[in-house]
Amino acid sequence: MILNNVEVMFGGQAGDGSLTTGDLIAGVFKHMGLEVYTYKDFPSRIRGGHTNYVIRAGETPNYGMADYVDGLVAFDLEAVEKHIDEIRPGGFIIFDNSHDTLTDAVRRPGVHYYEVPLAKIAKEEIGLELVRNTVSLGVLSRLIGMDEETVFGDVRAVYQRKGDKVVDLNIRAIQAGEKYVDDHFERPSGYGLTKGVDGDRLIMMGNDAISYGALVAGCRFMAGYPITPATDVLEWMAKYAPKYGGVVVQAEDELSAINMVIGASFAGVRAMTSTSGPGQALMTEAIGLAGVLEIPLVVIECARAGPSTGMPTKTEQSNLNHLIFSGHGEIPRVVIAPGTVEESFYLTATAFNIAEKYQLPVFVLSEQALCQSKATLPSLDVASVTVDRGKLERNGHLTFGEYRRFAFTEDGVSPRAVPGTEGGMYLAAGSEHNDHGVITEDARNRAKMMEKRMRKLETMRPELPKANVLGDRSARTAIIGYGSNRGPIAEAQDRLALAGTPTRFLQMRTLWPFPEDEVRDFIAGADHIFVVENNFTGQLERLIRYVVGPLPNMHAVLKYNGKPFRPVEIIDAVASVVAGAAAPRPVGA
Amino acid sequence: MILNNVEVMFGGQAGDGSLTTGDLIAGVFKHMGLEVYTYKDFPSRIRGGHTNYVIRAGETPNYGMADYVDGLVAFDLEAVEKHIDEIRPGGFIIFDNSHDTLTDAVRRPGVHYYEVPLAKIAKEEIGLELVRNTVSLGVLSRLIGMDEETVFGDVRAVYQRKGDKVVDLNIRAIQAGEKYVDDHFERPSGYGLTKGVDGDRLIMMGNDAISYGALVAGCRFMAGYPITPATDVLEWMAKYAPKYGGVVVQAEDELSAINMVIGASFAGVRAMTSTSGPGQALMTEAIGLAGVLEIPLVVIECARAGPSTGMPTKTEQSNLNHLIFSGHGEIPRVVIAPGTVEESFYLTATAFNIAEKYQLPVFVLSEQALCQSKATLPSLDVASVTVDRGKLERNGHLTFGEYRRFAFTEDGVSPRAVPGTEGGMYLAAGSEHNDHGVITEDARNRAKMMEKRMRKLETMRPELPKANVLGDRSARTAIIGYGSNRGPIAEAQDRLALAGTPTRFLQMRTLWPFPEDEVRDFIAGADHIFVVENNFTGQLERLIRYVVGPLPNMHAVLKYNGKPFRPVEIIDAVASVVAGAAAPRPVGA
Amino acid sequence: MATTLTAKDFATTTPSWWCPGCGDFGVIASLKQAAADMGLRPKDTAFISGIGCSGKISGYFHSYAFHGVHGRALPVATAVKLANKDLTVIAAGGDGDGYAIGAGHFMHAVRRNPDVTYIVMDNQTYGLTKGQSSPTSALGYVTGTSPGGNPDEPLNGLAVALAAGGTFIARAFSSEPKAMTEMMKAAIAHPGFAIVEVMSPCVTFNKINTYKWFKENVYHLSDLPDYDSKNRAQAFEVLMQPGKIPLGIIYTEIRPTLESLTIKDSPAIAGLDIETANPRYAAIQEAYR
Amino acid sequence: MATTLTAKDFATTTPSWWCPGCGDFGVIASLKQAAADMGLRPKDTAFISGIGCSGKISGYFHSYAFHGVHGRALPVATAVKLANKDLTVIAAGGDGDGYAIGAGHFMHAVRRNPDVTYIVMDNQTYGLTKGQSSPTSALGYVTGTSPGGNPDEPLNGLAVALAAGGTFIARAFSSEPKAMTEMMKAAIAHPGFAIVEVMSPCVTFNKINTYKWFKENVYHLSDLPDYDSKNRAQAFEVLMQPGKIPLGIIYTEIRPTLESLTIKDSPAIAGLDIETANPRYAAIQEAYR
Ligand SMILES: Cc1ncc(C[n+]2csc(CCOP(=O)(O)OP(=O)(O)O)c2C)c(N)n1
Ligand SMILES: Cc1ncc(C[n+]2csc(CCOP(=O)(O)OP(=O)(O)O)c2C)c(N)n1
Ligand code: SF4
Ligand code: SF4
Ligand SMILES: [Mg+2]
Ligand SMILES: [Mg+2]
Repeated sequence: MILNNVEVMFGGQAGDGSLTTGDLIAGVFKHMGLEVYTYKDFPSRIRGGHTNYVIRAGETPNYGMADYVDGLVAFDLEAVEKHIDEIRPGGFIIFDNSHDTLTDAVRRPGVHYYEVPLAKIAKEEIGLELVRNTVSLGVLSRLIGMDEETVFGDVRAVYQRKGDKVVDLNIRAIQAGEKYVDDHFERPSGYGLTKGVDGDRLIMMGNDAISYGALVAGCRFMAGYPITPATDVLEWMAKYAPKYGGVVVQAEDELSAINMVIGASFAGVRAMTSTSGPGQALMTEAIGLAGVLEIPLVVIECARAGPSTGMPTKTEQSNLNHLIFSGHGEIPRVVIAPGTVEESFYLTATAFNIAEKYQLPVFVLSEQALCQSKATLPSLDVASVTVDRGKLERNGHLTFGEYRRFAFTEDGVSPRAVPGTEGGMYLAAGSEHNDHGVITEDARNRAKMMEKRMRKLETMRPELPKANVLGDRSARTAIIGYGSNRGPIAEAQDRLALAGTPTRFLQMRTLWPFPEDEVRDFIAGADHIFVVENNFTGQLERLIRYVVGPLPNMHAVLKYNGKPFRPVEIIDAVASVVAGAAAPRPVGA
Repeated sequence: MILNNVEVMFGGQAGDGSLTTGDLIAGVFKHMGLEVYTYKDFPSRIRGGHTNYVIRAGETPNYGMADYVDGLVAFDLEAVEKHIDEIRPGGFIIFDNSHDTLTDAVRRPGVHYYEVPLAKIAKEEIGLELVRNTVSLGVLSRLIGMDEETVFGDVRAVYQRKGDKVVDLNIRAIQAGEKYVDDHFERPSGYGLTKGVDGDRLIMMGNDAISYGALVAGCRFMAGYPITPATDVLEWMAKYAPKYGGVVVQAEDELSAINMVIGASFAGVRAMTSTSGPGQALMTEAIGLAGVLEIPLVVIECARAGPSTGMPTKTEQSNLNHLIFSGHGEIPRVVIAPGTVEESFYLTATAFNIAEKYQLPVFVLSEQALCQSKATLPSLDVASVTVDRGKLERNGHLTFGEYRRFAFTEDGVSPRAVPGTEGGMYLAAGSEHNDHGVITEDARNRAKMMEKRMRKLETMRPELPKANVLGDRSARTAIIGYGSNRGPIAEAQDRLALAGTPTRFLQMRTLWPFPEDEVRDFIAGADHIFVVENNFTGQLERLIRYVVGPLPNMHAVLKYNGKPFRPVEIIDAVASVVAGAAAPRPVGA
Repeated sequence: MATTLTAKDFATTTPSWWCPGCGDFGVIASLKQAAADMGLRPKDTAFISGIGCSGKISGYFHSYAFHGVHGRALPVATAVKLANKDLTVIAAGGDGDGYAIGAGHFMHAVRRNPDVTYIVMDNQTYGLTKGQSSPTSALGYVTGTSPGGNPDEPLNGLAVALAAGGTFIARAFSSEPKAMTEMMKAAIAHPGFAIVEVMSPCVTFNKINTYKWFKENVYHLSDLPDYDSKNRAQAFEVLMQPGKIPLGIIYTEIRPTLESLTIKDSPAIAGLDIETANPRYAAIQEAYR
Repeated sequence: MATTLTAKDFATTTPSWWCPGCGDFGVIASLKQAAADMGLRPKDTAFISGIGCSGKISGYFHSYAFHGVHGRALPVATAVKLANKDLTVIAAGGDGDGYAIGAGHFMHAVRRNPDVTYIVMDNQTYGLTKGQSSPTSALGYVTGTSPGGNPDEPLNGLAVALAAGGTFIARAFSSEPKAMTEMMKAAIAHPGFAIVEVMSPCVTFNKINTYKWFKENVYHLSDLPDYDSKNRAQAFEVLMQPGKIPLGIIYTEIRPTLESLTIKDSPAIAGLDIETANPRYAAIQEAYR
């Protein structure tokens, strides 16, 4: 009997409301005191097309999906067909047999099938087919033993604003589901939940945490252009920024958005944009401008599966090369990557300080599996967030002629005046310029200016977010990864250790300037090094090679089919090599 | 006495016509049977501002500038001030003292100063101050002993279309210059020229050769947007393509240009664009589209000094990272780089075959010091250029339903139908698709499609342009470089050898897919490896590191002040390390 | 092959990804009918679309279809026409695709006047990204990115096209299929750049500009006794009139197409034989001796 | 500090990179005069320019000057105004910068109506890249990229602005400094997006549209007895009239600015104190319990 540890999947058609129910269940789990992680797998369309929503709950935090699904709530046959092989032996399927019927092809020994006419019940007993999701919640609740009080409480909370009729409708839907279970099945012995205390915790999406972090860090200008999976940030800021005196602009495209951000920052406001691959590509030229103008700005990159339009709603980590190496000419830039929802808040706040102290673009890199996933986390310590604006000359009084916007300094950072400041007038030019900002093509000045700008990459190093080292630091097997892979890797570690293969894991949080020492120290003495990432070419592994060379014992563990890793996939990859395989196979290929 | 080997520099203000005279002199040298290389160093403005034009002539080909200037023709004091220290000891300066006078600050022992009132002579004796350039040509011609007949012949040829009056004017200007020398100085013993046979040769700019190569390769559609130093290609094609049934479009921006090229190629026409850094940055998104649509196209990148607007008329090799790594998601792409004007022709033609055979974007990478430099070369063998369109299904008859535009094949290349072909109708979608072209987010198909596309990078390897290996293959000192650095490196090699340091030089011509074996084999057994490039971060050296690791004996020789290398700078860098220095200093910093 | 095709022959087997009731269904239906009525051939038709719910339309039209990146349908379509002037080239996209990110290309396609038909499927919102405001959204339109109401004056795409030198400017309503089909036929027949802006409601996100709303706010130019679609001033007047939305062919004019001015009467470029080297190539280098 | 400034106080020490006789000299002269006459302060003025010969102008105007990338002056200027609404924000650029690569931003700045003055220095060519055709080049204009003559209908930027909802549309001629100065003052004073298109000849490359040519082809709206700059139809008529080039204030209208609709009357964002944490921050997370 697996207690307080369950992964539920809702599978149906896009736009059928299973997202709401999924969120509701995630809330219930949290309020029962469990740690929750959710993953949305939907198509790039609004209505129809198979979609599924995974909600995972456990007693300890999981930042990713488990190896298998315990219970699938399937609203149609397609959902069963697509996911039958992800069901854990001993797991179960709640199948809506109102319209479809189960085929032999989807029968597996050891899987329990609970056939319930969800839609029929919803329609006939409640009078509204739409609430079949809520009926299924009742069924599920009864089967895995959710706390009824919590369920009803959350249903009320969620539907309240839609009026008592709707609340009542949904309560009755749940009861109908529960009753159906009581009348037809006995509860499976497999699963159980106990109600604990919720405690001082939150549940939010990575994108919520990023936005919240930006607001608290003093971001008061955002310009962006909608794009999945980054739109959430634009919408969050549009809702909150004005309440704090800020403004949010939906630009006509990303070229405009990034140039607006540059303009706002030039004028002295902490500014950012959020985008994903295609938009990021369009921002390439302007990022170079920000670099040479030494304008601070933060770009939130919510990566998705490319190339081109690719698979807009799927996860991938194939944008790292672009963030680091794109653009003509060379500028200093920073790329940091949170690995959890909690880190998404704190690292975004940090990004603004780095951007302003070193006057350059900072990318906060996330991906669909993290930025659009909800997870439980301790309440955020907003008071701990400090704002350091660096060498900002605001409303001071500078002496025109003496003031040098691009003064050659030891740390490479020059005093930054903003409009309104007496005596600070200067020309911010994307053409090469001297320390006063005057355009010049003098060769000696050019060399000095390049060195000054690039020097910042070195002087900032002590302040960059350090990596997290998880697991057994003395283990001979080393794993490196970042972002959403923190979850599955950490989980794989525990089980590898139990199986006799202890591991150490470097969860990188600064990806550029590349933390050479951090990586070199970490891999020292490892028998095997695994670099786990969601892309085809092993972009992170390539960066590591640059520092340490092509090590025979370093392997990229790659997955590029649009789905995040499940722990077992990492375990198998590691085990295969430890057992003597030359290299791990790409996952899901 | 230095025979048949001279580097002349014309120094004045932009737009004063010294370019015409420079070209004229380059022609004269060629027609005297000498090998010529020219380098234009002008500011990013139309009139005014110091500009200079270097013309180098010798008995053997030189693909770059010498260590020093032999003779400077200075139209103002600024020109002398800027370049006095580039004059070879024993060299000379022809100074126009009509308006400025020489200061002590610019006097150097061992430099001969010929003060000639060029403007005054032009105005008073010829009646047109504008022809002072031609007067200076007369002076120079006499001083270094140009063949008078050739000079007059070329002057006639050049000014012909402007009418006899203009021709006569310029002839008289030359005679006036010659006479002034005869009356005031005796010819310097230092230099001499003998007339040889011109032979079956040409003199053209890198950009001319690129354009010519494209036309001969069957390029019949070009869309571009003006940008220095790439505009020449757009203008060349605009002039010639229509004569061969093609069309050239000046687009409203680079986003439009690259999408037009994709459209034309989709329709079955060999198409290209040319641009430089800023425009290249704007094309990033569409390049990804071409990759996933498997549309062949050629992009000419004429690199200039970035970042951002940077120094638009100066040379740099800081765009390599961008060409290889930019864009979200991963696509196969090719980057090839000619090292001479002659190679610019042949490699551009090759680029079109690679693009069509493997159905992907191919970048031809050049830079200002090569693409806007004129050089002598053997006549081009247009007949040797073959057109291989690969798996192109044109006007054939395909069976709709059976035909698979993106069929999974062993070499990764699928049959390509173009509009007008019966039965070949398909959807070219930037979203992930199956072999028929139908959009799908199926995970297994996705993985297979990624592998199919990326496989092309491997199957094409045998056909990619091989590197040139120059010098002594068994030498212990190895040098690696590409593009315009072929000249100065090769020249440095000769002198290093004479000085007792034989070297081997790998002039890379394919930069992506990275020729790992080529590089690994080349550096094997070298005591020192020098990677010579015009950028700050050592972009090529980084790529090599990725393959072979951070070798203690590998050094990047970098120059990032907007000027091309002179041989002595490479010699000094190599010598310093061979003599025990830990690393070479950046040049000109 | 003179077999006459029906609308069905322009259908693909791909199931649509649109929501039930989406205005875009009317657009594809009319387009297929127009193609059939005009005797177009799938093999000789190129259909270029942008990104958005609307952009998915190219997948549902049997032809050489192209679903490129967001906002760039017109550069692609212009080039396809130049590359093979024998093709019938149709482009389509949403109000965001065409008037936001694609605004610059739109203006320039209009002035270049290639023989391309451009269908703007206007639902006054960003459908595929879940209902943000678009360039044609009403002032005050409340969305996730404009919770305080859209502060931007809606863009009058057709008026802009008129000012930029448009030669065929029309507007249809997706629940008037017959009229729309006729308009598309006229647009495809027009020798030059023809714009058909279709009011195509987004039933999922746009709760303001619904079918009902349109029915109440549109009128037909055919009902104006002395409306002359050759009169630019009159066209400007009806387009700028606040509130009322005119349907029908608003303005037409004939001027030389981009192809006629560039390629002139030489053959379609895509048909050229480039495999055999041209004897005139060698002569070019004589200029560089 | 109430000391009154003169035009000279808006000059920088940087020598100009323009060719002798370039029309752009007139533009900077008028702009400095206008700034002085209006009592602007360099410290409270932001001047944003694009890329081109024209784009160099920001280096010659003493202020917080910004010389960004090609075609993006308006997004930058719009954001500067939103970030600090107390600043006087002026943007400038060429016909290529504003009407080619910047065309989309132009249209959207017009409809958003931020209080920004935009000067388009129109020489009907690409100066800095040595004389290719620009969006405003005449049909048939022969250049390096159009040896067969420019095939594209010239773009009527001001007409487009009118159709896109422009609130201040004017045209000046750089050899009429006084009129230009007055127009710039009116534009800067206009509460909203004000466009001043200046005919600014390129003496080096454009041998067609010379000072002489302009003198022969322009006329002054002030000479039309009953011209009403509040009448949009009339404005459209004079703008679309072929051949004759109207000078003067062509159209004006007052509608809410972007700032007034977004920031409303809250203080300038750039002035906010973000260093001290807002006590209301913590409450936000209550929604996520
Ligand atoms: C460069 C880029 N930016 C943003 C997006 C995300 N995106 C997809 S469709 C779309 C706009 C959809 O609106 P519209 O063009 O009106 O089409 P609709 O869905 O309303 O039919 C956006 C912003 C993208 N795909 N590419
Ligand atoms: C992205 C990009 N593309 C192209 C260029 C090259 N470029 C510089 S200025 C210019 C156009 C100049 O024309 P215009 O805007 O009319 O200004 P003018 O020089 O005529 O005043 C171009 C294409 C660039 N700097 N950036
Ligand atoms: S979201 Fe709107 S536009 Fe998109 S398919 Fe659904 S109804 Fe149509
Ligand atoms: S090239 Fe033309 S636009 Fe540029 S500065 Fe010279 S005259 Fe002025
Ligand atoms: Mg829309
Ligand atoms: Mg211009």
